[in-house]
Amino acid sequence: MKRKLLGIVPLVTAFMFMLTACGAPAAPDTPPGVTPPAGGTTQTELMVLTPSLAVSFDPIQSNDSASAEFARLIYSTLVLMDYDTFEVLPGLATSWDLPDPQTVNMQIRSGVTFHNGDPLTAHDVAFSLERAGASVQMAPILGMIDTVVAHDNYNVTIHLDIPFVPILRHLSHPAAAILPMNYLLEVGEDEFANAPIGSGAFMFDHLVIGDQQVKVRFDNYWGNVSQLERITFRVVPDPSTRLIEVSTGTADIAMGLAPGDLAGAEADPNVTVMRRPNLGTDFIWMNTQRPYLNNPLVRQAINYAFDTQAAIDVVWMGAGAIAHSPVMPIVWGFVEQPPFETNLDRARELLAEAGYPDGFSTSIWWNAPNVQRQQVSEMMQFTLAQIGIDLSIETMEWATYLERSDVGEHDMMIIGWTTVTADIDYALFPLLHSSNYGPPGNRGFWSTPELDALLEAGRAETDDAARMEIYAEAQAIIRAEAPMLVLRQGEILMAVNPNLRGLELNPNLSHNHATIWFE
Amino acid sequence: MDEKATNLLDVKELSIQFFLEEGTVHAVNNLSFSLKPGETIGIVGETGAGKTTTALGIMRLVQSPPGMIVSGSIEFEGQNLLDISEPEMRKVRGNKISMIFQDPMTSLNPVIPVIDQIAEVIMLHNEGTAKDAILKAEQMLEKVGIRIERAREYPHQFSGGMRQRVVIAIALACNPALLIADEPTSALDVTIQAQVLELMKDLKVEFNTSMIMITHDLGIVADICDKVAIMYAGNVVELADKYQLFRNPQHPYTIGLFNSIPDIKKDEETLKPIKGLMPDPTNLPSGCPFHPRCESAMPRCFEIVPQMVEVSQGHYVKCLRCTEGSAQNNKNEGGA
Amino acid sequence: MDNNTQNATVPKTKKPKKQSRFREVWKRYKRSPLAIAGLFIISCIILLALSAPFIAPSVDGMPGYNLQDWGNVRQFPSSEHIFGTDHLGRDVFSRIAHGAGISLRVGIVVITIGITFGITLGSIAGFYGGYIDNVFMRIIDIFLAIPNILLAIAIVAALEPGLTPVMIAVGIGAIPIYARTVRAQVLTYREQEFVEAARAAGASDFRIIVRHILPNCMAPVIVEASMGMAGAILAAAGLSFIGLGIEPPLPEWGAMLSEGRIWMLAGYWHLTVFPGLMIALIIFALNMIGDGLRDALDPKLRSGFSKRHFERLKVQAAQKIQEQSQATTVTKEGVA
Amino acid sequence: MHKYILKRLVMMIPVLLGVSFIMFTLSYITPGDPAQIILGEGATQAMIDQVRLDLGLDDPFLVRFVSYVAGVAQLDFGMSWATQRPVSEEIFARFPHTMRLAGMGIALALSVGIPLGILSAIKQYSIFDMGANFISLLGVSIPNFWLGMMLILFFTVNLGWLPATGFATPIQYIMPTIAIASASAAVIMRMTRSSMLECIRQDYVRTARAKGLSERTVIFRHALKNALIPVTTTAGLSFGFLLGGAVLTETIFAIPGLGMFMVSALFTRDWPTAIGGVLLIALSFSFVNLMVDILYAFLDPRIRSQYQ
Repeated sequence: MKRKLLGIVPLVTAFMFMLTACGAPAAPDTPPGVTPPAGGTTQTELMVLTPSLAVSFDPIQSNDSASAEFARLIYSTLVLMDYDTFEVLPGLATSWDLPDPQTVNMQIRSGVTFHNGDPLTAHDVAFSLERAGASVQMAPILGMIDTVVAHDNYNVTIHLDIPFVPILRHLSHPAAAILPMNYLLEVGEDEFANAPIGSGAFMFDHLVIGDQQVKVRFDNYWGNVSQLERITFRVVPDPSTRLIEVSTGTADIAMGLAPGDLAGAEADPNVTVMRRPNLGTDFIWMNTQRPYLNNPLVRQAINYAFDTQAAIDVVWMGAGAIAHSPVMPIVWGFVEQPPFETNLDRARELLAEAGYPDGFSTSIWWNAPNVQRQQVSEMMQFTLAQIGIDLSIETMEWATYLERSDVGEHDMMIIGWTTVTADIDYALFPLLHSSNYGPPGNRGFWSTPELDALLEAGRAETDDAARMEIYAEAQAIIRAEAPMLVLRQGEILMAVNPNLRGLELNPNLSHNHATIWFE
Repeated sequence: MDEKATNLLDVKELSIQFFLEEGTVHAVNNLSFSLKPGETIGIVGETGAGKTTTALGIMRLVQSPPGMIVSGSIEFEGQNLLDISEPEMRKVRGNKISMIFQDPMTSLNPVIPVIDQIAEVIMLHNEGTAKDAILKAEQMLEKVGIRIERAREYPHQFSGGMRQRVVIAIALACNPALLIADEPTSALDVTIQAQVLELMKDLKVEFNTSMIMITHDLGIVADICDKVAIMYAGNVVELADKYQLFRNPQHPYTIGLFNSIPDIKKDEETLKPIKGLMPDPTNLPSGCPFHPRCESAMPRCFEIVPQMVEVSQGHYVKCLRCTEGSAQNNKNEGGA
Repeated sequence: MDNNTQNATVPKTKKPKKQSRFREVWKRYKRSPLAIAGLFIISCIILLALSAPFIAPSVDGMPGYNLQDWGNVRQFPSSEHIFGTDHLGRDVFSRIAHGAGISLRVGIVVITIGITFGITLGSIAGFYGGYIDNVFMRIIDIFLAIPNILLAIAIVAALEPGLTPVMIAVGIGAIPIYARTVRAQVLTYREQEFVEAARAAGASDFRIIVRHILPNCMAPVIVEASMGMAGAILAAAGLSFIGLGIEPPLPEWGAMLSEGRIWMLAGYWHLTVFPGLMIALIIFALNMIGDGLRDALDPKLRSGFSKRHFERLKVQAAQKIQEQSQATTVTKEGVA
Repeated sequence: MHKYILKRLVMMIPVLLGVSFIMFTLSYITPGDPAQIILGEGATQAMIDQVRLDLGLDDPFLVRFVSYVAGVAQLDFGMSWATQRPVSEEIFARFPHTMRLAGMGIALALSVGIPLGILSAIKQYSIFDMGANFISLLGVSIPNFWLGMMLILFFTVNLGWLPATGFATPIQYIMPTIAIASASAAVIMRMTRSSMLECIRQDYVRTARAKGLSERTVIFRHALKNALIPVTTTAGLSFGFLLGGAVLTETIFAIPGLGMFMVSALFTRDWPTAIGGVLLIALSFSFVNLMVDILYAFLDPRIRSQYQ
């Protein structure tokens, strides 16, 4: 989870990019319900405005969402995911099987070439995956890959360190992109990151550092060749100005619309607003090893006190949806939990029951310059004052935020998480397993042996129904212990040119621009 | 009346005031004097007596705001300079009347080569090309004793005396009828002073220029002037032929001035400086402005402003005691 | 020096009595309408800061600037909320009122840091000179080579976001300017007679600096301080604006601007217009006070009085002259 | 003159050393582990130790500083902690935007400030003078970031005339240039006015008038040339101010320049980038000051002969 260069301007969508392990390309085939015209598109160049450019073009160097989005167009992965059904679809691999939870056999598509004309083979796959598996940055996603053996040009076997059933979904992550082994070894890693070559729908053209990055169509792409010839990503850090540029016609897509601009954008005839609930969530960790917050009754009281719907309305202008669990409804394994209905009296009762009828003092952290988190802190301060809790607000920047919360110096902190793999394991294991205290994700420092056991069993269970049961039990425990206050399920907000067609929003925040055409 | 016709310059009842926040400064009050062609008048007075303001008044260069010529007339070659338009006045300045300022260190533009500063005034008032003007300027430089090789140098490369020579060259470049020299040597070393004065005297004769020599140095007056006007608090208090004045000063202030000059032949004890200070020009005393410092002041001096009286042929004095007969005047005769 | 106004009048220098000096400065200060306006605006802002707890009192321990009303967010100005409400439904006017105190505090803390260290370093460097001074000037050069705002951002980055680090950072950034001003002043005073006298009387260096030199250096420091306070508030607002000085829920004006900015393009102009206006107003007022103080403390640099004032004086003078001339005619007749 | 320039260039070295020392010290006292910053969230202790070793983060302060300076001497500013790309590449890619913004800002400030300053000096005490003075006070007082926002509010949101962001086409230059230049224009105007007033009162101006020159010639040939000398210093200082002001202006108008980049670098504590950027700005500021001094010599023969 790499921090993002946030820019100075409070980015409204910062939460989306903060804790985002990014997604895989959707199926290269034409998305359902969209048919490009026979005569082709009226516009062949696409201008995308983004809060920031890819941090690195090497898919394993950085897992910010801009890098992932770049990687998705330039490279290909073995498998793809359908984000409506969360089914794993063939990509470079045409078929696969899992003889046991620690092994995957795959057959590689033939006739695929890289942008430089080299054929893509199983040796490239073995090289790329082993490299990704050893990557420090990608350890949470692909670190379980132990060795990869290429049997011939088109057959590989992936061996894992641990039993890990969700591996296929993880392989759809762009970090698992297949790179041209010979080219990379020849030019070295640094040069590869400057002039990347992949087998994706677009080829890297050029970069203007800090400003824009241009890709051109790859005509020998193994999937459907895009109708677009050129895709430019340009940096405009301020969300409102991104919107204005789309409205005035100088750009086609404004990524990450500011909630504050939502109403205006929806009323603007020159702009189409696209929305879709995503796999991200915003929540408040309550450090369960700190005084007061170590009491589950207190944590429940705070959950009852805070009006999350008001927060969604005031802070996010209604974008997103109420969520009662860190597991988003669209994630595989989700089981609905009873909500904490906002009720100050109930909160006071619980506090009294916990032994703090007169409240106490505690603190909440937020990271500048994330304005949404700032606003939530202020609302929380205002709310808790009403049940006698004196909440102080502490501001710090991202690196310190992580560093100090890694060692549990915080009481409460606001953070986000995106379950990019759309599998419940990735939603719960990093956040709530006791082996992941601190840096890997468990900043609530809460866990019980029973939850640990359930989470370990869940990732090794090959039978879907049995797996589902394990996770239902886990989610019930989390609801009862309330180590976190879930603020909402995130929502993708994007302003696009009204003539733009064929863009399917991906809940993991990385969208496939190759399928776009213009009417 | 005949006399008037032959005058080059006739200043009458000139009053100049400055309107400052501290109050109105009466810098020059009802000042009158005249000058014939080729004649040199010395204007003598303490610092703040209004000498420079008078000179600037004649040039119509009193800074406004805050200064203003409030009344009077300045007739030059039969024309009242206060009536003509500014463009017409510009044709007079530097051409018919030019001025030499006190401090040569600051009166030249530091960023323009000296030759250009001379040529500029020639170009302005004469027909001819820039080349002609430069040539003429070089002649002027030679005349004031500066080698032509130094023509393109800047003022800071010259000494004070040399700079004043350049200023003189500028002033005389257009052969003016009247030259106003405002303490032209007071900022210079004594030896240089003598050289510059000598140069001015020579050039004055050569160009047949009338001159107003403003100074506080009676020695210079004796050396160079034909007539003398003594100024006090914006007034001419005594105006006479040089010899008359030196021989027979009338006004108590003039007498005081002479007394404050050390005379090597006389005993030191006879040195009698004038007591007190120049009055605050924003708040001049009533009656005769000199009365607070005047040793022979009478009660009437506190009330009545004295008028100019001709005590003898061409010798004018502004003192109540002089208006009341010559008997009293004679008393002071020995004092001179 | 030979300015014709100064030639005509030498304003009297009064004895440096403390009371009269203050009165004199005030007399000159109040002549500038802009300076008076500046003082008036600052007084209003101070009054606003003092009355904030009454304008917007706290409710149930929640300060008046943080009374949220989630059902009533981003209301445009109305009779109920004259500046509207912000994104959390808080009254913008209440926040601005409470913010006044913060801005004033920021300004005061920053100049206190700047002046304390600036005076100490500047007077040491200026007084001892030589090697110390050389080193000091080189360090100042280094600091001045980094644009102030970048230096401040770097310092805040090394600390933590928040109002206190911002004040420290801006204060550190201000030190070189004060130090340089003080040094230049001390340099001019350290060789003067009164310092020599004090030294001869056996005063210690510390005593000489503190008792004899510094009091004489204060005029430019005071001017620098009022301008510097404006600069400090501006810099702090800038840092808050980019998110470094934000300490929610404190209503610092720069922070309010930053929080309101995301609503600007959605048309909620009141969230950016009012805090920005207040920042501009306080800086404007402080600059006007600084200008006025500079003119009042140093009449040489006076930016001048109004044309109207000049015209009025002119009219008065004209009347006076008329009266005088009538009076003289009368006396003349009387004498005759 | 050449010798002087060379001497001045050499004199820049200690200043730049000092700047890097200050910035390096700030980076050193910053709490937080650079390795953590480089690796981001999720780094294990082993990974952190490896990075610390690779970057020599456990070396003493002076050793690190000296090796940094040695690198800078070869134009190697190190690697960005955020992007893992060479800092020099990152900052030089963005620097032209900042220079263009500051350059256009100073051009506008001079072309507005000097004529207004002259006019209000020669019309001292007039309504125009008072108005210009008042406006210049406003110019100094209005925060440029707020002015930028108000310009956007008016010209983009209300009127829809100008694009809110970018700095590529002439129409995009308008608002950022105005926003960044306003304060400098005001400062330059005030300086020109007071310097002009000072010069108008000088004896040589009176000499020029006594020559019978027209007021226009007196002002433009005699007073202005002298009056501009102190204005060049102000302009040089303003340029430094503009380089700093670029930070906020670039933010508001989304100009991909060095200022905005450095702020985000400092926000993320990407110190190598921040130090490199500050050094580059300090260097260009020093260069501008050197140029101002050379211009000084060009304008003022007294200074010129000092150098010779």
